[in-house]
Amino acid sequence: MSMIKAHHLAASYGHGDTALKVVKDVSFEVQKGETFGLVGESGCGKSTILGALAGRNKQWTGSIEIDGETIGQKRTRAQLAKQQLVFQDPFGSIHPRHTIGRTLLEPLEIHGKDRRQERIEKVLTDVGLPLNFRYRYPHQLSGGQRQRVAIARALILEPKILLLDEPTSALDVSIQAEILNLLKDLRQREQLTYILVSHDLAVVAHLCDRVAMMQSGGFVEIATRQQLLENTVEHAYTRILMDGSRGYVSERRNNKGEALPV
Amino acid sequence: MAKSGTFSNLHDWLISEDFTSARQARLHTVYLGWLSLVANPLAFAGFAVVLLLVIVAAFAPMIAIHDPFAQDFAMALQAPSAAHWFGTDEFGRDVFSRLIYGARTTLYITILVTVIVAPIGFVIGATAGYLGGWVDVVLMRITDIFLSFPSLVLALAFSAALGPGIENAVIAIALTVWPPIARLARAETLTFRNADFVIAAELQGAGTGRILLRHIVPLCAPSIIVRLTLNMSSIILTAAGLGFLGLGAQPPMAEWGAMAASGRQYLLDAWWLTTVPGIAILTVSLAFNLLGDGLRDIMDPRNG
Amino acid sequence: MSIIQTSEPSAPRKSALPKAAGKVATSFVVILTTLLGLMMITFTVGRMVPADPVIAVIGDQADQATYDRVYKEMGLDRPIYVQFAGYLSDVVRLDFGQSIITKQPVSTDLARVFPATIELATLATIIGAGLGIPLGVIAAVRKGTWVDHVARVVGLLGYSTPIFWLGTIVILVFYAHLGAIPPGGRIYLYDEGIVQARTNFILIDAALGGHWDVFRSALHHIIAPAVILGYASMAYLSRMTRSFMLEQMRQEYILTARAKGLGQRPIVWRHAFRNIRVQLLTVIALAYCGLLDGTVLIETVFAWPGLGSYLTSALFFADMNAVLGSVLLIGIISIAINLLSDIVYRFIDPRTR
Amino acid sequence: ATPKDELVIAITMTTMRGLDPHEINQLEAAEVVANLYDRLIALPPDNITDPQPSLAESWTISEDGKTFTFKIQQGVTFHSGNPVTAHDVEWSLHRLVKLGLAPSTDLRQWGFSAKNVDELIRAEDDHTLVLQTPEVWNPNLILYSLASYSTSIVDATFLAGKEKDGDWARNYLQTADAGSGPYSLVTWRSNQLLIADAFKDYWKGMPAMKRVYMGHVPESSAQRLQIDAGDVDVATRLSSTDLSGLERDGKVTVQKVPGFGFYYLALNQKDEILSNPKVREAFRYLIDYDGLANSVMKYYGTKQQTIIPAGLPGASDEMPYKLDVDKAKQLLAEAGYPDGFSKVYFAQPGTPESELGVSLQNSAAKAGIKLDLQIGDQIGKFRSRQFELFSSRTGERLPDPHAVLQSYATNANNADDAKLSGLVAWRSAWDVPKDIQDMVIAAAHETDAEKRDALYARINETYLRASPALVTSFQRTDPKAVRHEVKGYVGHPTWLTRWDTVTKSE
Amino acid sequence: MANTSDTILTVENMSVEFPTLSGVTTAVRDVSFTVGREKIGIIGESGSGKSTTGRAIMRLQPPQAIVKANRMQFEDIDLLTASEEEMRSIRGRRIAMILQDPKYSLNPVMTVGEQISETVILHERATSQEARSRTLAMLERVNIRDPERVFDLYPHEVSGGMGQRIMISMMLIAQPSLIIADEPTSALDVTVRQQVLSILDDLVVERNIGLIFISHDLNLVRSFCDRVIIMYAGRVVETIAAADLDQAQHPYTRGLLNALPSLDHPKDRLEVLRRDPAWLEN
Ligand SMILES: Nc1ncnc2c1ncn2[C@@H]1O[C@H](COP(=O)(O)OP(=O)(O)OP(=O)(O)O)[C@@H](O)[C@H]1O
Ligand SMILES: Nc1ncnc2c1ncn2[C@@H]1O[C@H](COP(=O)(O)OP(=O)(O)OP(=O)(O)O)[C@@H](O)[C@H]1O
Ligand SMILES: [Mg+2]
Ligand SMILES: [Mg+2]
Ligand code: NI
Repeated sequence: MSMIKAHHLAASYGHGDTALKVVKDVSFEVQKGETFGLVGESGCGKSTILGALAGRNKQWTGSIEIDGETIGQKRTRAQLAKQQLVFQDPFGSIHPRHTIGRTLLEPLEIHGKDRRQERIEKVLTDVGLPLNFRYRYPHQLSGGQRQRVAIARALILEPKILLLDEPTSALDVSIQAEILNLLKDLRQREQLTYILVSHDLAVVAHLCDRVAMMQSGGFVEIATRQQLLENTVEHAYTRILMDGSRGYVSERRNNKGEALPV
Repeated sequence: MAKSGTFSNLHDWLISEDFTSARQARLHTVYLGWLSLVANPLAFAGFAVVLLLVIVAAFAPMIAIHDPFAQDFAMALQAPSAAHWFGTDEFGRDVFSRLIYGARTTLYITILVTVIVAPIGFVIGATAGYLGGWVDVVLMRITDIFLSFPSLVLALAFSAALGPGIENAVIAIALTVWPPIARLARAETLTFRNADFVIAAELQGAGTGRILLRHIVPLCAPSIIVRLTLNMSSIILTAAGLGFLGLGAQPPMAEWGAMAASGRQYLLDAWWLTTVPGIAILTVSLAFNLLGDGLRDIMDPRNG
Repeated sequence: MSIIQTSEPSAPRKSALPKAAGKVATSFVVILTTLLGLMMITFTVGRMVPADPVIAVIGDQADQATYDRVYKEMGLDRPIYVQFAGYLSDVVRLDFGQSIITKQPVSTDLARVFPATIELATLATIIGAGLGIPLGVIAAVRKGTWVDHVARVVGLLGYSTPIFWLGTIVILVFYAHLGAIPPGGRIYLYDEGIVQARTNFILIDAALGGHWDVFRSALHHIIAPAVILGYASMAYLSRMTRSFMLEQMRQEYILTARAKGLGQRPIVWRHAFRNIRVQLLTVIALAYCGLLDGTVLIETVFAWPGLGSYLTSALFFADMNAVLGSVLLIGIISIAINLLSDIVYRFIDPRTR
Repeated sequence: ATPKDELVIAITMTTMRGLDPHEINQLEAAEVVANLYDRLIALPPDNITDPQPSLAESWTISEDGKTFTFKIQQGVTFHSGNPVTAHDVEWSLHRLVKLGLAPSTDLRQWGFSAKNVDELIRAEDDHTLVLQTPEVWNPNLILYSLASYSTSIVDATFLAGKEKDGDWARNYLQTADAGSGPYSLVTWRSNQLLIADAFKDYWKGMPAMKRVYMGHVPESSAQRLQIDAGDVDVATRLSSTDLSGLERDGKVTVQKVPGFGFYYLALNQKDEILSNPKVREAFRYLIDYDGLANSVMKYYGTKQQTIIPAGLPGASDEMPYKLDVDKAKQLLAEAGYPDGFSKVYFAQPGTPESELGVSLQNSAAKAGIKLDLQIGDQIGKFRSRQFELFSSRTGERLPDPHAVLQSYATNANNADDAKLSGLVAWRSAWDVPKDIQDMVIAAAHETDAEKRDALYARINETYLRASPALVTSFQRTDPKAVRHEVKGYVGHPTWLTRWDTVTKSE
Repeated sequence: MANTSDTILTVENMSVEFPTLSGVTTAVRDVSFTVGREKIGIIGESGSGKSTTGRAIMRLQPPQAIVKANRMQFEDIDLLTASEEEMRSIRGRRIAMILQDPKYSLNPVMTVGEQISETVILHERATSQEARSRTLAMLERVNIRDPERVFDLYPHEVSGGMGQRIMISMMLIAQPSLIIADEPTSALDVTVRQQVLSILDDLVVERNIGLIFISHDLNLVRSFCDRVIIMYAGRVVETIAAADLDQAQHPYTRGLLNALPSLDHPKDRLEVLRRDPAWLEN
């Protein structure tokens, strides 16, 4: 059963002659419980796709189906609650003047949920934060802790899908590991479906079942995890990305001259 | 300095970041603000003067040593003396007492204008900034029209039109003060409009009103409060300017600007009539400026 | 890698022309609506003023028949929108009507009084910017030192001083007690009528006509009000300069410049200051418009025959044409100044080119 | 310091609106017009009730008192060089009446109108002008009127060229002169300055002051500083305090030029409370006559509680009222308002009117009357009877009791639509007792001086007892501070202060 | 391995302290290392004091910071006692610094060419003509194709990768013997990063100079540098040859390595770093 189905999805910014088509005709399906990766260089349209799925970006064409339900440009609250976005920057994604408790309470109020304190306590425990953190302000938290709060906020509405936009790229490796582990645990426990954007293929390979390589708004290849690990990807661009995530490749050592293949 | 036990306990409780309740978290922030205010001598001086103004205004009848309205031509234009600390005016009224009562007028105008202007400015600015599009265009056009008048000219025109009187002066001043607040609110809103936490709230289904009130207000509040505090100084100056031109407060009400203005007629024989209210205006206006400037450092570190 | 080798600046440049034309068109519409709004406000204000314009013309003791006739003559019997429309169509033909007080066409009056204000405001801005900007820069560079504190107090004092009061005290001290400055006005009364009015800028006219004694007298007269206004504007400009400079000095590129081995002076002036020029320009433009405010009061105190006093007396005596004309002029000037600063802004900031 | 052969006068110009002698209605402009133009007759400032020849070298009055024949001086020229003839006089007086603006009252009150003036005022030849009055009036009233600034003689030939759309050159004359007076206008910049040069062909000889400057110095303290420093020679808008100060310093003489007008408080008689005679009476006890007289009003007025100005026939120095709050309270109680009441009170801006207002507000408060004082230009509301209390001052320009009485004591029709808005009695909606009105009319027609005096004495008495709606407290004086070295600048009670008599010593 | 005979920089027991409202924070504590004609990497978590170390060497620490050390010797110069005047002549000419994000570290209102030639004019008293030709040559050296055109561009008109190359040319034009690069590529895409690094690599090797490369990317440092300094909470916990990183001894270094997801050695769960207070005791 597929949780997300995007068909001929295209998205753009701006109007009239300043309009910019950023995502050009991509189609993909994500199964329930699966993690789908999106990689590609900066500006290729990864966040835009997530935006379209989450309901943030309303200028898209094609069709989107979530949890069997076809989604339009305008969404109901219930539809919005089905998927939640986790942002890259843990410093910018939490309201700086709300306590953590307040931040977590907000979605409950919007959706008129009951048992609010109970839910907050549960979700804090789920993401591994002490309960008295709810009285703290974001500036009193480390980056990793904030990212946990961001995940908690996304989880509190009990969504089926988490859309993760580079959730660890602002974090140190040691903390990245904690978050990646947390995401793995949650996926298992809550039966969640993920779409993960990253530019680190190692991270993608760690978490994802399948990954789409993007270049200037389109998919150039969709590889399985197996392919990545076995280094059997086909597209040249994917190879560059793979080399990149292994570190620096000295050209002098390779003695190949200055230009790298594109 | 040795603190008594309870005080140092309270201090520790307030300063601790290990909160056990939301109330403690709030008090903590307030207390930190207070500490930084105390640590900033200029701002604290401003705060002290403002506090003094409030106290003087509240207890005017007890502080004033004479009836501020009692006329006695026999006592007109007396130089400062033990009986009349700041002398008497052309009607023989005690300038010190009038000054004390003038604090009420000043505070009344300042507060009333601020109370009118803050919500209007915020709502217009934040709505324009948040909604964008034609709403933004229309609202900002109106704001710009008001902004394209120098503010005193506009206040002058309106209070001339509405007629003299303190309420009219308040309206006239309010009309000139809201546009910069709206602009500020809009600019602030724009910087937060696309912040991730606002988008997160939107994606969870929060409506416009909720986002403006719950998310944007707390963020704009510091800079708007700072601006309002600084504005109080210019409100005082504008009110005084209107009083000076014969608009604003009407006799026998004591208003510093009007006092300074009418004192100008007696400048050469009774320097205190103009000088004393002038210094009062200067002091209070400076105090609000110092306070606002300090608050900016405390609440809005971006503007260094 | 070719994606990176070529940068994209040439692309937007091609379409710059039609875009610019569109921009001009929109800003034209914007200005027009602003002006219209401006006139609507002033017109309404004018109609609300309690003083009776007819009495301003005929005087207190005239009888009713006279009153009624003049009322009609002034067109006050027509519906208000007709009056407004009539006024608009006159204004479009650059006819602001006649002033009740001066019995001159308002445009003639404005041509006479406005230069006096411009002269004052310009000199004040020169004083204010000339002192305020360096002061602000120094305060920012020496942040936290005594220079900074002095600059801050001087600046805040400038913000906080009631300008009319300062003017009064200055006259009391410097004219009455010290005799160091003249009492007010642009020149001594008995120097009037010597210089031929060409531009109505008395300094320029006197210089053109070679009347150096009048020139000196005029200079002598303008100094006190200009310095007082200049002080207010200096206060503002130095505060703004300081905060702009502080913000720039925090930027990474300043670290780069220091890493290059640049000394303090080139870092401050060549790097940081260059970055605030644009903002400063906007602020100076604002300060200049703000000075038009200050002139209302300072002109009253120093009996300066400029736009400020013209407007005030027009307001108090229900001289509607004069009020509308001068407010419109002030509005146009501040729109023009802002537009100008916008244009220069585009010109000097490479990022907006 | 000012040049030796030039006169510098500091004034307040805000109310100076144009210089057309047939249109203006204001003291400062009148002083200018007085010097730009001449009139048939002159009233010497020191003997104001004694008409002297000016452009008219002589005149005769017919037996029936209705026909006045004036001989016009020969050899007098206008500034344009045109000779002054009877036709100019005829044209000027017709112009005054036909324009019908405020000052035209000076002739129209005697029955002249646009319809009859062509017939009643005629030039017989170049040097003879005949003027007939529709009714018999005391002849002095007519002669005084012909000495008023409003009957200034303008240059008809010259103005013919300046006429546009039959406007009697009104537009032109606002800012220019066409007179034969000792000075010709060089520049007038509203609210700034006025320059007039001596007319070298003036028929009395060229004035000593080659040039006169009038500067707009609105601040009393500035005027004081400037006259003190010698930057101006004459200052006319000083506060009483500054005048005292100047007098003390001894560099100037202060003239208290008497005027024929009053500082008054008008109580709207359409108001139920204010129309109660006891309430009206109470207000007379609420003015701090003595306090004001020694301070604010020291130079601006002399105490006068009766209606005929001091120095005129029938005037009395009776002062029955003084500040007496208890008495006022008692009167209010008798009237049925023991707890007082609240009213809106309009006072004119500027010194001393605003101070008078503040003072009254204060003493009224003591008697329980709460006055919401609004200082501002509210004349329009007063004219249209939309006020409760109003105070200001009047300035009548004929040195005759009739001028004041007509405005303060006649009101032929008290209806709203009668619109006799030239009269302060009508504006206050005060239905003046019939006997007073009759006496006023009779006195104006009376040609016998003694009978007239007696009549005025009676009017004065009756008026006082009528507890009038117009509370007069001070008779207006206009102070002028003149530096000692300036001689011959003599303030004129009917606003016709001349500059051609001025010389400077040292 | 580094040739110790060719030491450019020696730092002994350097500490950097920041006085704050709540007492003194020690951002860097007793750090010692040497730099030869080699590429030395500094890694560590955010806030571990990497940038502070780099800036302290150039004496570009924030004004309130207090730098203490037993010895800080750069070639013939004692950095501890050098006057500000001397430091200025060293900065940019003998020690250069490349910052993280070209978007912010170039002056937005000066042309690229102006900013590069400024260095030459400053340090070598070159005429503007000479400076221009030197600049053009340098731009060419960092693989910019059309230097004439790029010379007159403003920073916002160039891409990130190009900006970083401009930054490199600006810093290397005066031929310094030591370069401090503070995360020079972390704002860049993987693909661009490779290219910028290879240019930097070439220049360092070609001119035989020292490079301090600050980064928190373990894989990058491992493959790019010769030697690695590992910092934790302001302290150097370990210094090791890049090739031997996998054999690192310190539990912190090991922890970091194990926390890293890897394409070559996939793990189901990542190991989480367990911090030991004992690491804070030197
Ligand atoms: N609000 C917007 N308005 C206009 N253009 C936009 C907007 N947001 C993004 N873009 C443009 O759309 C393109 C794709 O942006 P997007 O954020 O989806 O890229 P990304 O793949 O997420 O990049 P990164 O890795 O840097 O996050 C970019 O060229 C960007 O400039
Ligand atoms: N101006 C300052 N005032 C006070 N403390 C500072 C200041 N600058 C840096 N610090 C402190 O010094 C420590 C080291 O900071 P530094 O910037 O050197 O870390 P870093 O290793 O470069 O981190 P990153 O990887 O995030 O760049 C931090 O704990 C920081 O809080
Ligand atoms: Mg993105
Ligand atoms: Mg760093
Ligand atoms: Ni298809």
